[in-house]
Amino acid sequence: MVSSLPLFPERASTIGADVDHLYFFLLAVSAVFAALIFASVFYLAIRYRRRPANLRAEQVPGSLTLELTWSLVPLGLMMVMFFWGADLYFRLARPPDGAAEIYVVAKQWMWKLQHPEGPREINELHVPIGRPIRLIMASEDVIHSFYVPAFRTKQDVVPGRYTSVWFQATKAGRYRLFCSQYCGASHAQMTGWVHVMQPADYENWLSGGATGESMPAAGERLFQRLGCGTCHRPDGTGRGPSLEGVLGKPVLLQGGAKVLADEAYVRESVFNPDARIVAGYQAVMPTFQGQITEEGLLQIIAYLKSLQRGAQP
Amino acid sequence: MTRHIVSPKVYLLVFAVLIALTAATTQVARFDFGPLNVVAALTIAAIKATLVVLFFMHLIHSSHRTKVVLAAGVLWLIILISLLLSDVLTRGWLPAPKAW
Amino acid sequence: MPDSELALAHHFVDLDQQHDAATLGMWVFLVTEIMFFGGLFAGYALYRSIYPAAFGHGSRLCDVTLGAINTVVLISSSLTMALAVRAAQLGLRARLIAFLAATLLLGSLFLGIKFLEYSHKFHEHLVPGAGFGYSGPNSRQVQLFLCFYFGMTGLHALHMVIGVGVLLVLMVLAWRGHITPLRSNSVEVAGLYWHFVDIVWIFLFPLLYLVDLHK
Amino acid sequence: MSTTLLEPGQEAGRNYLNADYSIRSWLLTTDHKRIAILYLVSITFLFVVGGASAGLMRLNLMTPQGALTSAETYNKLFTMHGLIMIFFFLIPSIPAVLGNFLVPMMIGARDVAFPRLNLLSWYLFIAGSLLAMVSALTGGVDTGWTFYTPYSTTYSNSYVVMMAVGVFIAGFSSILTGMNFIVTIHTMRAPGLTWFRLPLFLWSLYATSAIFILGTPVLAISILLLGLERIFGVGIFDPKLGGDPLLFQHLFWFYSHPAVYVMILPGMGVISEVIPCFARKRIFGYNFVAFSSVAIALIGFLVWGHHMFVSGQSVYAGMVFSFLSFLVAVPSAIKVFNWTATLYKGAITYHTPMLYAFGFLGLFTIGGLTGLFLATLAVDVHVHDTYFVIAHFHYIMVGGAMMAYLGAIHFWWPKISGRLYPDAWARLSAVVIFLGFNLTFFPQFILGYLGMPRRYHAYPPEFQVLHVMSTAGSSILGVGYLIPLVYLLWSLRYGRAAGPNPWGAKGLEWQTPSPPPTENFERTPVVTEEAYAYTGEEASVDA
Ligand code: HEA
Ligand code: HEA
Ligand code: HEC
Ligand code: CUA
Ligand SMILES: [Cu+2]
Repeated sequence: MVSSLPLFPERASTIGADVDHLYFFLLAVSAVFAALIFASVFYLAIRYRRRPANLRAEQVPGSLTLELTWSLVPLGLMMVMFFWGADLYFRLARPPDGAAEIYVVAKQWMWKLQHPEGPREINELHVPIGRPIRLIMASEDVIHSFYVPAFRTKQDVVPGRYTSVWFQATKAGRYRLFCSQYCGASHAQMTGWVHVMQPADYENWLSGGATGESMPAAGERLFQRLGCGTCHRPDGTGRGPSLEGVLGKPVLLQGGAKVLADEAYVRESVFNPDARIVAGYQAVMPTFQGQITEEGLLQIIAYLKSLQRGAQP
Repeated sequence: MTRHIVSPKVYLLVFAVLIALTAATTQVARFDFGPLNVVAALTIAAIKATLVVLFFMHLIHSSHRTKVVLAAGVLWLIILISLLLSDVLTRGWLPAPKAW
Repeated sequence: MPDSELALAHHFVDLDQQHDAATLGMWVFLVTEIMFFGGLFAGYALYRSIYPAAFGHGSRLCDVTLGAINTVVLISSSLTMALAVRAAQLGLRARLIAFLAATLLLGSLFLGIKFLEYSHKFHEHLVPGAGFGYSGPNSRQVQLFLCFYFGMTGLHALHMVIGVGVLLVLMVLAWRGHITPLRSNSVEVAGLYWHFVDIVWIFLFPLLYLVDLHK
Repeated sequence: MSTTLLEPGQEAGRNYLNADYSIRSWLLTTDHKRIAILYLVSITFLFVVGGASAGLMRLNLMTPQGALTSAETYNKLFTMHGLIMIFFFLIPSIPAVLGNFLVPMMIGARDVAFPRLNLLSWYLFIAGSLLAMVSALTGGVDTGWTFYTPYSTTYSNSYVVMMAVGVFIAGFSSILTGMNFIVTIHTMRAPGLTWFRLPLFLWSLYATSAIFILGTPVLAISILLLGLERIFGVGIFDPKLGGDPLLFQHLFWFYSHPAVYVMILPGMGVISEVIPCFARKRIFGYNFVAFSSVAIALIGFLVWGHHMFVSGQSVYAGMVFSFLSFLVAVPSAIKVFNWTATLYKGAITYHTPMLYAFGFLGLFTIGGLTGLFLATLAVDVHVHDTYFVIAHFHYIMVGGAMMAYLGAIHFWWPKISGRLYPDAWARLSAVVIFLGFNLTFFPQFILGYLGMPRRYHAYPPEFQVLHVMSTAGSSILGVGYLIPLVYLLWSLRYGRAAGPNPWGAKGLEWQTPSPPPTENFERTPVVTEEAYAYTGEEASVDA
């Protein structure tokens, strides 16, 4: 029975150890202060209980020194907690350059994951050890949350926009994946597994399972089918700007503002093209809301990114 | 009892200023000052509101306490809006990583 | 019974305390109203900051002339209300009733014009929802703007309707001679409410009607 | 045994309870004390409903498959549990019951400033809770107490609108209570009762009322917008129109974070009354305790985004909110230390209210300290929406606020009812509650760090042992709560008469008979001394 009483979660990501260290620091501070308060209350309550030898309380005046001490000491400790936590949080929010990307679509009640190389998975995710992985996540319906306790990381998946999360796995194994944001009846069933593999195994798995076409290829097909290519010609002679190399670069907008073209920008351009107009072009692009699924749009994004690298799929 | 009776002249004067400011805000809106458009509109509205509060609602003759109560209301509205915008307006600040 | 006794509720020590409590109570209530509308203003601020163009388009769908007229009407009603409060405090019953009636009339005029605007929107299929008929640019975000238009002006109009009801009650009280200088708290407090509703409109007018006037 | 005590059955003079026995006189009363009793009865009932749903939830969580209830039922249970416990039990608990009873008495007034609004607030509360109960009985609501969009606006197939209207209406009842307290405390204090002579309970209720006034309307409007969007199928939260799902969260937490202080501040006020009384000491650092209440109320409004660290909120906003969350913990720390210091050189007795106060000190400290874990950005990423959060807030709300509420009931029961309850039973139940509580909720901290998500009706088998411990604890806790219900009712008939001041406590409310006459005081009292001017020689019933 005792063996099935876990007290501490597995840890399988680079950031995990850092989060745990911070947690231990918090535990230590809390233990000290809780002990201090419990001990004082116990001691004082017993030492000064009303008894024949102690019938009369003795009034003591307040003390500014004491008040300052017990405000400033905790405050100082809390500032340590804040900066430490904020520093880590910032690292959690900023994936390293060159992270591999995996695309995630959440819906009631399953996780659909797709690797750029092609393999699609449901409620299972295979990743290699030792490589930073960035997930780009969209939701088809309500808010969900991607949570892998062993990685100490979690991010809500919000309808109408992209969110992302990254991790670098350190230990091969099988770890639980939860949906941690309440999303309806089967919220508790929206769980799965993350399989962390040795890089070689991962490559094997990729090539072994990859029966479907790669994401950029699928994206390109979609791009043609929806007629994006009629306006967005590679040489820029169409009615719209060339999309080659646009991702990751700043775009000059009408009115002089600049915006970095990231996934969110592409999303906005496709669903709500009038919101921001590229300098030198007319607002003629129609909205494609309702015509592209979340997965399809992610494929188009993967396609546009592949144009970036110059490597035609 | 300290109830201040204000002369109707004051009310009429305030009224005239309010009407003038209404005209002003409509006229100002005809010009484009870029991001200052909102600022101009809100400033004029704030002046009008202040006039109503001070004279029609007699804040100018009211106790300190009433002033604090109202100030709290306004301040809290500002807190709500500014902390909300602190999220919305800074969402794009974090640069996307170079992955491609 | 002398007026001062009629005026004092049993749990107050004196009339000053009672007056103090009534006005402070009303101001505190107005603070809750600020925050109540505040939620809508906050949402408005959020969307206007991310969809500036759409809010411009949406604003062009509002009738500036009617909006401006309504602003003048409402400010005038505030003037008559202020004068009504003054009349109540001075004990000028006839004037009190007259000013209350004027306020009531102006308030109803405001609501009438508002109704006209709404029915225009309705005919032009500019009401958010299934039958939404605007097909210009940014149509979905324009719909969002119109949600705010209807939400904010609708809530404001609801406050006006309540205010009109209060005015009716006050007129009856005044008619029956229940409002005297010592018993004028109710008019004073209603005045505060009325002016507050006016102030809300003072902000709504530029935020909803005037966004894109320069275009 | 002091001789001033009456024998059971012996009537004290005319008082607010025996002034009139008709039902009508209760339902149309504007007497703040009777309204307090009306609230007491209603929220006790609602607590039992909320507690029963918790009981069912805990039973269901005994097994990993969650065999007892279906997923849908479970989801409705925790929604009901959260909504009822928060909006219909804990928020009104101390303010509406003890606040209504005590505010006028503590300042030497005859009633609150707006007695009719006070009655109206009870009716609103009843209307709101009826709607909530009806929506629960006719089908239930499954959104969680947080009503997050777009689930609540579009996807949920349950009676969201009715529940939303219920919460909306109940919100107005808190607003009216808050207005009444603020105006009463400002304008109706007895001569000599300056701000710095006020009992700290009133400072804390004043701060609470400020939150009601400034925060509740924002909840009201967001719930209203949510309801409209659900009815009309279109609205400002709709992601399909480009609406931002985070807007609702911002508006919701703008109220609901300060609301957690609405739940704890009155409890803190109670502790500030109980500890000086049973230590026979002036409170240590009166000004600091007083201003820390105000500080909590004010800064409490600046931290709401700490519920949204992983929601997709901007990283920078997250940092601001985290920073401010730490600041708001400082005034709580000040209070805890001052209460502890108050014990120093006292003459302490262990009456039941004091036992609850000790329990509060310990459990609130743990709950508060774990709040700091949640405010720490990177740690919250891991434990957000897990049982760690559940444990945190139950430690504060059940361990802290609920202990304080029970302490308050036991402290002022002699004043309210005119009777003493059996102290041995009372102490026993305090101990049972304390033990049961810790067994229920401590394992949940461990579960949370292990990664057990909240709102799961079924869970991976490795978590079972801890869940079983928690369920076992909750049955002890349930029994612990039943005991007071029994002996307090018993004492109404068979308890010894209490006399005006059984604890030898300071404060105006103890200078009038128990139960107090309808007009509270024969003549307006005049205050000449500080609060808690204990000399150490006050007589009290034997401990
Ligand atoms: C009465 C209710 C109450 C109270 C008082 C608090 C008090 C605090 N809460 Fe809690 N909280 C809730 C009720 C409450 N909370 C609820 C209901 C939720 C979940 C809602 C939901 O999602 O359903 C929640 C969730 C919650 C979160 C979001 C977690 C998440 O969802 O991921 C956070 C994050 O910062 C947080 C922080 C805090 C902090 C910092 C305090 C501080 O105020 C605590 C201050 C107290 C102390 C610090 C202890 C005393 C001090 C000492 C003993 C001195 C020593 C101190 C030091 C050395 C530092 N709370
Ligand atoms: C004031 C607030 C309050 C109080 C007092 C409680 C009291 C209790 N709570 Fe609750 N709880 C919340 C506020 C509160 N809770 C909130 C806000 C949530 C979040 C909801 C959400 O996610 O939306 C929550 C969620 C929550 C969960 C998590 C559900 C989930 O996420 O899946 C659990 C699980 O153990 C739990 C348990 C308990 C228990 C065992 C008690 C016990 O203390 C209750 C003990 C009381 C009784 C048992 C009643 C008295 C006894 C009787 C009448 C005898 C009859 C008893 C039986 C039939 C068993 N609560
Ligand atoms: C009718 C022509 C037309 C079609 C069809 C079209 N676009 Fe566009 N697109 C434009 C124009 C014109 C612009 C520049 C003006 C603007 O920003 O709206 C543009 C801008 C963009 C941008 C921003 C480019 C930049 O340089 O910043 C992206 C991304 C984009 N389109 C993607 C797509 C995708 C994906 C599709 C197909 C699903 C598509 N477009 C279909 C005309 C079109
Ligand atoms: Cu998806 Cu919970
Ligand atoms: Cu909080």
